[in-house]
Amino acid sequence: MKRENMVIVRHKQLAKNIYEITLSGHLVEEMNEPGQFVHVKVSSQANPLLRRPLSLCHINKKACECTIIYRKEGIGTTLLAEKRPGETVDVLGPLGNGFPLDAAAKGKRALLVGGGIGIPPLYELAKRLVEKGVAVTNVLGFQTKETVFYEQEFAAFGETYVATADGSYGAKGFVTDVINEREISFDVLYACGPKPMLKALEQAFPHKNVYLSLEERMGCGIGACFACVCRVPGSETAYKKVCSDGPVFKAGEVVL
Amino acid sequence: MKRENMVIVRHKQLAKNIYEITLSGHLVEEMNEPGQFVHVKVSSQANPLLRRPLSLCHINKKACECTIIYRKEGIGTTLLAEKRPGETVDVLGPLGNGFPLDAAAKGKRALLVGGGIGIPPLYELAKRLVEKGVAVTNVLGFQTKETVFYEQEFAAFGETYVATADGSYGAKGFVTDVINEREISFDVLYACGPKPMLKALEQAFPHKNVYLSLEERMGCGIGACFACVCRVPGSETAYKKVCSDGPVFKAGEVVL
Amino acid sequence: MNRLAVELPGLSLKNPIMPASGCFGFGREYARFYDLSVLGAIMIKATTLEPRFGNPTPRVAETPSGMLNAIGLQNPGLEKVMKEELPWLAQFDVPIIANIAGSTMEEYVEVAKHISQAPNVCALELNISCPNVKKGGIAFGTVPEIAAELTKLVKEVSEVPVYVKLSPNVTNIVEMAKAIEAAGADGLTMINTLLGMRIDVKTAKPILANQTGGLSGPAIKPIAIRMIYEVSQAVSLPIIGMGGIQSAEDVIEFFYAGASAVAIGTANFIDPFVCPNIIAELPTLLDKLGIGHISECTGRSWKKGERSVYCGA
Amino acid sequence: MNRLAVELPGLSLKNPIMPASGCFGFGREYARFYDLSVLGAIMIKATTLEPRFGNPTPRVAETPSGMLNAIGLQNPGLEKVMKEELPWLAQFDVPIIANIAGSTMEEYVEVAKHISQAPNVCALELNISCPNVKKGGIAFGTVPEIAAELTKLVKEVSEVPVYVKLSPNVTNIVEMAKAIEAAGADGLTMINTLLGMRIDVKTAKPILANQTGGLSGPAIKPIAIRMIYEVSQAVSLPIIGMGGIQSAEDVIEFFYAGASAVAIGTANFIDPFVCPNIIAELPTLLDKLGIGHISECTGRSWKKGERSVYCGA
Ligand SMILES: Cc1cc2nc3c(=O)[nH]c(=O)nc-3n(C[C@H](O)[C@H](O)[C@H](O)COP(=O)(O)OP(=O)(O)OC[C@H]3O[C@@H](n4cnc5c(N)ncnc54)[C@H](O)[C@@H]3O)c2cc1C
Ligand SMILES: Cc1cc2nc3c(=O)[nH]c(=O)nc-3n(C[C@H](O)[C@H](O)[C@H](O)COP(=O)(O)OP(=O)(O)OC[C@H]3O[C@@H](n4cnc5c(N)ncnc54)[C@H](O)[C@@H]3O)c2cc1C
Ligand SMILES: Cc1cc2nc3c(=O)[nH]c(=O)nc-3n(C[C@H](O)[C@H](O)[C@H](O)COP(=O)(O)O)c2cc1C
Ligand SMILES: Cc1cc2nc3c(=O)[nH]c(=O)nc-3n(C[C@H](O)[C@H](O)[C@H](O)COP(=O)(O)O)c2cc1C
Ligand code: FES
Ligand code: FES
Repeated sequence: MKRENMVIVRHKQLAKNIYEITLSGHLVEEMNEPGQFVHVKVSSQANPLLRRPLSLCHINKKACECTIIYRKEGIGTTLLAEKRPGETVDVLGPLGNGFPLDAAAKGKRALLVGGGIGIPPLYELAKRLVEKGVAVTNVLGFQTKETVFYEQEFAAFGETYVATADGSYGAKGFVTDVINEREISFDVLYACGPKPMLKALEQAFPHKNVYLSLEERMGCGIGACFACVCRVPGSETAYKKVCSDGPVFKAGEVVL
Repeated sequence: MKRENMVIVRHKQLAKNIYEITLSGHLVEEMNEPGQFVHVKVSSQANPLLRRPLSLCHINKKACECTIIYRKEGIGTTLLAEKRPGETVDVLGPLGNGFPLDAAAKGKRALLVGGGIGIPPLYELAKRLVEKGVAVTNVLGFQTKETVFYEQEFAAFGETYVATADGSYGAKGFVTDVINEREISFDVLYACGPKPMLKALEQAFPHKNVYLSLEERMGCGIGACFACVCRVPGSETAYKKVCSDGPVFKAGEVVL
Repeated sequence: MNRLAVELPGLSLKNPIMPASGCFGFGREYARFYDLSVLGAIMIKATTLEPRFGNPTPRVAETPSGMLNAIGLQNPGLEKVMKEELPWLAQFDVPIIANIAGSTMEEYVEVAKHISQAPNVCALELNISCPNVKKGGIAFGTVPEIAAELTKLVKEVSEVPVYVKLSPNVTNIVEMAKAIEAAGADGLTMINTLLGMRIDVKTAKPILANQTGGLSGPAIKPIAIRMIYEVSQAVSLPIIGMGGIQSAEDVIEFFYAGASAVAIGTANFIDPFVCPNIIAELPTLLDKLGIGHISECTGRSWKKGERSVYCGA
Repeated sequence: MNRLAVELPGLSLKNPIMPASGCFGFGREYARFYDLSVLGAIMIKATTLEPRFGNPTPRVAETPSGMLNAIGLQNPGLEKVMKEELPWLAQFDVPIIANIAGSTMEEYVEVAKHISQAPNVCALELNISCPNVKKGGIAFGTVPEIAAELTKLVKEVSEVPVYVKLSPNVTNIVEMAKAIEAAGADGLTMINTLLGMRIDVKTAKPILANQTGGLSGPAIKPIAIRMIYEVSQAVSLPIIGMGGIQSAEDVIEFFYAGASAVAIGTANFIDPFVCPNIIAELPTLLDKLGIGHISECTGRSWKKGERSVYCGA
């Protein structure tokens, strides 16, 4: 966990409002787990004030580079999208606990389910699982055709299904529809995406080994401010922090 | 008076904390009087919030370019100093009333007195006066050697004296010392610089034709907010606005 | 149907966007940039009985996402405003809201009586942030009883509806609003500036010659939104909202909080075209949000069972 | 001579820089970045009698140069703080200021009595911005009489000096400060957050689940400076200033206004190293300003005849 002004080495648009940025710096040496995130300050000024949590999509230790994929949304990501290679961004990280690779033994099958801008962290995860000898199936959900990205990149690691909510590309519907229709079987499920998707997955597979990556608005990103807590089932006061206990939790560990 | 995102064509450091920036755009077509200024927004964000008043130093109508010289001071000019050629800055202008060229007839002698960052607008003035056949003497005051700029540029238009407060370059002392010691004679005096300098000049030449360019903290820069007013001698309520009635006033017109 | 037209007491506005008092002078400077008739209304600079020079300079200082001002109510005085400024503004097809100020109740009443008779003045806006010289310098706008009394007196003489401009420098803004409503005001405008200060690190002295000043700009927007949210649920007067508005999105946020129209102050200094630009952008934004008429937005953040449908990306 | 050392009731600080309550947890997270012994002091997260979960999420929202929070005083409760957090902090050479909160006077008193006995707690900080459940939810910190009564009760039981943290959401901050001084407080800390709100333009709903929240960060700095400037001239209690501090220059500005030490809140989230960095930068800045000891800066903006000499460029 360090702070560094990382240098932008590549920056390109992948799809409508979706950008891929590659950063170089010593911070990469600290990056280990797929599913961890970094906290990025896009401006040296007080506006926007806070850092932005963004997941690591690809960690390239050899080149000392990491890649992040983000959606241009509000002021922070809009300013980020304007940055050019050679400029720096102030990065704090890596933060949080990622997806447990141990949960899937060699020879087993993992199902990776991503929704929209929750997809990026699954890329590094897929890579690591395949390296380890785990078979990977990917189900990627998007709103619409224009926002689809990384289909090929995921296909390189295993069977990959794409669904769009409006049916403009791939299967029409949600990721859960695809899993049901295709009767996809798996030993471990890893997912990242909007809360309704995570809830649906948790309910659909109550007896499976399921890991979910959560999002929450953050202050500090390191566990100090109590902005990002979620409840623990069956307790009035127990809690977990998404930033430092998560963002990845085992299904059932916290209340979605 | 227009608003335009002008393109930075050149940007370089001239002396310690002193920068020269050249901007290109249609706004140049509107720029006529030496001593006018522009109101510059250095960031697209709300911080810094306000525009910064900066004087026109050189107007090049042919090339559709104008040059500004500024001192890196606070947040606004520090951000400006980071901008690179090709980027744009949001400029409102030209604003205010400049130095009256009419006040100096052909064949007469004008004395131009500048203090520190008040020197830049005198450059366009010197150029215009010389073009018109007015003889020009320049007295430029700086804090110290490291901050001296444009001595050669002014020397191209006429006799040029430099004074530094600490004596590290040129004459030691203030511009008024130089004028007295050298017994410089003139028909019209034009000056821009810190208020104490302007006051000293006003007092030194009560019977001469003297024009002074004032500085004041500004809100709107166009006369709407009443931030930049100064008093008119002999009245309790009469006032002039530096931004729209000035920044250049005849000595005695307003209370310094 | 004009999707932006709104009706408020005394004011039939073609759109709900108007420059805020003190940030637009009497319109002359901005008329060089665009036709003032595009505006919903204009809130002119505070007018007092006699001309005032105001405070010594520096009168403005910048702060993070905000600015401080201590203009000190500089204005040419009632007579000149009546004779020169208002007639000049009459050339535009735009209602004028006259902001009035004073050091005594009598001064407010005197100004209100006369200025409300000007043909293009459609409403008054009482700036009650001024210190009351007779009550030991306590601002009219910080004591509900005083604000209510002033409202009553002005209502008695005014020919046009009276809006009272609330100061945010109070413990309980709802209490203020209720007292003013009970006193017969026709509407509220809020918020005025927050009292702030900046000190020069080099000189150790306050930057403003007046030492303290009024904080405006985006920095105060969350405070304005909170106060409008609270007040709009507690009174039934229409609210003209202001405080840090810079964009069409900000305008919608103020409506959602409970405003029925908005005023734009500081942003005029940053972009002289901000008002016409926002007016032009609003219809597109309403489309994106799936909203037919802007007045449907008023109070949507607290009205139960109503949710806007976002059709954007 | 240590140019940064300051003495305050109960607190011998090696420097006047401390993290503000609620922005530093109980120090564990920041201890991973640097040795907490470099800090002047640490203001720990508000402690209540029982553990509290706090408000539903989202609990933070961003605003121009500021942030809103509605954490809702989440904390592990007195017992756990006494048994786990304070003993853990004892490994560092740094005095602890225990921020305490409650819903009733009795709760404050109970927490104060026990927590002030912890060996490394050198002072208490009463967070009186909490709503008082027995007085209909009115914040303790908005009524001088209630704040004074609370101060008195806590003073009676506390083993260490008591600092009271002022809420800026009041009409008259000086009146509050005077009442608290008269009640026997040893010092003031100011300011807590301003009540604000943000509404999501897409959903028309407040972004915070709690709807309103506390505004902190650079946006509120001018308000903090103004209030410290006013209060420091009216009372003789030392003031620990806070509100938007981000740099060594900001620290000096707070001292000039009247502070004797400062706390840094939101800026920790932006740069976890902000406190040690500022501590390291202060001596150079003092040199530049020609100031020997930082305590000479306190109140310089209003002390007559004193002016700092700027020797910079
Ligand atoms: C652990 C984690 C990992 C994430 N990984 C990615 C990623 O890889 N790619 C990506 O595009 N997005 C990711 N997000 C979401 C991303 O943080 C937000 O889209 C981003 O902060 C929006 O910033 P903005 O300035 O553009 O939007 P604004 O709406 O202007 O942001 C305003 C404030 O709200 C916060 N905020 C807004 N949306 C979210 C959100 N969905 N989650 C958390 N905070 C939010 C911002 O951080 C900021 O403080 C992640 C979020 C979390 C919590
Ligand atoms: C008519 C006019 C012409 C000027 N021409 C030049 C020029 O050609 N070159 C140059 O370097 N400077 C010039 N100045 C001064 C220049 O405007 C300030 O140096 C600049 O605004 C400082 O901004 P900052 O963000 O760096 O400083 P900060 O101190 O961070 O600025 C904070 C605020 O104070 C205002 N401010 C600070 N110093 C001044 C000042 N001296 N005058 C007016 N406002 C100030 C800023 O505009 C801003 O609103 C001129 C000023 C005026 C009024
Ligand atoms: C320079 C300046 C002058 C102002 N003068 C007045 C005034 O004369 N009367 C008044 O009621 N409000 C005055 N205000 C307050 C504004 O009308 C408005 O309420 C406040 O600035 C908040 O809006 P904003 O953030 O959009 O500027 C003034 C504000 C500024 C910045
Ligand atoms: C996330 C967060 C939590 C806070 N929690 C507390 C608290 O528990 N007790 C308290 O007295 N103040 C609390 N505060 C207020 C800060 O201590 C401080 O007074 C305020 O944020 C202003 O300082 P800043 O602008 O440097 O953050 C909190 C502030 C933030 C941002
Ligand atoms: S974001 Fe601060 S605790 Fe998680
Ligand atoms: S800066 Fe607004 S009137 Fe001059």
